[in-house]
Amino acid sequence: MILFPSKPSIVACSAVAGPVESKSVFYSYFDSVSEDERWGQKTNEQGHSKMIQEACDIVMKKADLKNLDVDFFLSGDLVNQMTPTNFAARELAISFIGLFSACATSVSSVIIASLLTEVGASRFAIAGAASQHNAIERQFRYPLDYGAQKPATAQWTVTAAGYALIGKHDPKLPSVVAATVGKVVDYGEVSPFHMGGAMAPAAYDTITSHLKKRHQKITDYDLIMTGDLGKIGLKILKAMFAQTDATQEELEVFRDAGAEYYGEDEAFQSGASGAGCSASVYFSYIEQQMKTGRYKRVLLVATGALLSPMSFQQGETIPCTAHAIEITME
Amino acid sequence: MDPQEYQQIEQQNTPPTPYLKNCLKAFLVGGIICAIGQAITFLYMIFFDFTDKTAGNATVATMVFIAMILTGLGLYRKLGAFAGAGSAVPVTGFGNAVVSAAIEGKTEGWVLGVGGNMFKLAGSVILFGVGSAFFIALIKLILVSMGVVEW
Amino acid sequence: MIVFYSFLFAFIVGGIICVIGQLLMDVGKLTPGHTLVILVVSGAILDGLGLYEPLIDFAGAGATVPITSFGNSLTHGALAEAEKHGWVGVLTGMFEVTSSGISAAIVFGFIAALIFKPKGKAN
Amino acid sequence: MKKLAAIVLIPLFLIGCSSEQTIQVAGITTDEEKRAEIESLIRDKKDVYTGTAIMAEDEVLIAIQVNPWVGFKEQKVEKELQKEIEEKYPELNVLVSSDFKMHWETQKLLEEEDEKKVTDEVKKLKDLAKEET
Repeated sequence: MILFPSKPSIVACSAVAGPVESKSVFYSYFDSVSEDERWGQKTNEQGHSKMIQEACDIVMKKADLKNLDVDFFLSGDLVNQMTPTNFAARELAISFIGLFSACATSVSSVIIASLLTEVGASRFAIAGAASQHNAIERQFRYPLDYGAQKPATAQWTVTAAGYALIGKHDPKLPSVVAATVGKVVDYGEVSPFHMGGAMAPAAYDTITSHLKKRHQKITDYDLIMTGDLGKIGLKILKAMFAQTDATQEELEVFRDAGAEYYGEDEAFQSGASGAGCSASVYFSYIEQQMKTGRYKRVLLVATGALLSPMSFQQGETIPCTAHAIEITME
Repeated sequence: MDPQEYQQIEQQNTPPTPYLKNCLKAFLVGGIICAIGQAITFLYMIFFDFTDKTAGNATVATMVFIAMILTGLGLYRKLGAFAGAGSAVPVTGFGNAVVSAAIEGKTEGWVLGVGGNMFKLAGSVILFGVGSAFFIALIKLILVSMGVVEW
Repeated sequence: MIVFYSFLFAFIVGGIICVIGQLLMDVGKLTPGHTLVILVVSGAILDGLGLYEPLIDFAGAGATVPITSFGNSLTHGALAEAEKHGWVGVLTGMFEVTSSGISAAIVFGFIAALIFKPKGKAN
Repeated sequence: MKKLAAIVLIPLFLIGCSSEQTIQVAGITTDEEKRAEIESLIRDKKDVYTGTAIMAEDEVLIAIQVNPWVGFKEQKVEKELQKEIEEKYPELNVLVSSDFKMHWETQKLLEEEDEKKVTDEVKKLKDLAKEET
């Protein structure tokens, strides 16, 4: 667990999403929703990159900053070698470190940004993650138009980007006070269509470790929100806590961004997933809810499945990780 | 919590695969696709000089053509999500696999993208089809020359 | 009446082959790729045993439309050549075997790439 | 659901239980005896459901359709019948086909009066039946 005594603040946030995400229950919290899933570009990957740029531009504009005022850009995505993020960084011209924690990148980037702020190396740092459905689906699963039957546990990779601008502490803003960098946990799940089941143990591990080291109970938090476990993954996570004698009241604290993302629409099966899933919810809805005072103290636990299409074909199990940040609002 | 204990929890909370429902859907859709194939075969025989034997190829080609249109319009994906093997097992499913991979590869260019990706999914079907045909012909030839079976 | 039966048996046999595929995927936990390969090889073996042609006579499109017919038509070509030319035929037969499905898929795949764009909509 | 079952099941019984055969032989330049013989040969095949023979001088085309329930025997029956007729009438150029196309076309030829047209058509159909792909 890492403590941030200087409490770096989330100065501004931005969330940009694609056309399918207009069905999201978080739609109204997004800053911009594109009607074109390629953002007017020729390829999905270029569109992905454009989406990241747009989200970064918005977050800088909100804080009234220019590229030169930002010291670090910390981000990642799921495409091979993270080219969309790398290419976006090329346009942004900000010192950049690419991070890969699969769908947990939204939080791991904030952890690094907070550390850099804590040690005084950074005045402002942009942290976040993004994913574009078409680019990722074709890489990890089947071609988009291939008619494959997906089980009820399958999740829909979102087209969305979420970025937070981390700066020095400001008592009027939500601030990062602690974080837990997750271990890699593997309970032997092999199906790439059951990410929730693969990632739930990682989330469980990170949450229990964070609570233990912080000497806190579940109910000390207004909300513990996991990233993209999906409806079934969230159920499994709750069942794990129920096993260790968590009360109903405690279980009510848990929510999952992926499970709620598309509401009850059955076309999306277990819910949403992807690096942009947690990022676009944490850095829009959660931030705004904290600013309005609805939540005073939340634990954001982004989960990531660390597989590649090749590792799956080689018969490897799916190792997973989860990173947590504790955010408070005074 | 050990992995075994976890697997139990996971299984309890994962909805079971609806075997019967899936099979029923596969049966209906697969059956309908084959019945459509039969209709196309008859049409070829009635309106053109095709026989049972020769109409087969024309039918398969026509079915693949229909699969191309449905794939391009994004409809085959929906059919596949509903029917599972019902739409994957008929040749239309093979067509869908080739066409969807070809469309998707377009952004990487005609040679590396379309050409290189076209058989990403369907290539193994061709490999094992041709490979098994070779070995079966070989085995049968050996058996025939040994006098075990006749052609 | 014969026509009616052609449709009925095509429907039933085609449906059953698809159910076998579905069971391989659901119960056998195989990917669609593995399932299709198993079916193609089964079709080839059935033809080697001389059982696939009678099935086609019985079910018509119910046997020619499922992917199993690939294995059948490829094996059929190879066997015919082997019968005619013996050992050489097994080799040369491989260059003559055809499956209209493969050629059609190549041609139409190319055409589709010319005119369509991939779509990423949920429903 | 019941209605659907009825639609599917009734025809099953119609054909499944009856062994009634429809054998039609049409010939223009052949004698009655041969015609009757061929008809009875076809009729002897119990699996044959419809048989249509068109005789044009020495060219004989016999299109058969077996009972759909034993459809898988189609080629066996076809070969047997071919052999039997060839043995009995070595002078005739016979082709027995179980192809649906042949059934269809011979049905049309039954009505045809023009001798030359029948002969040409029979030759054409025989060529067609021999095509492999």
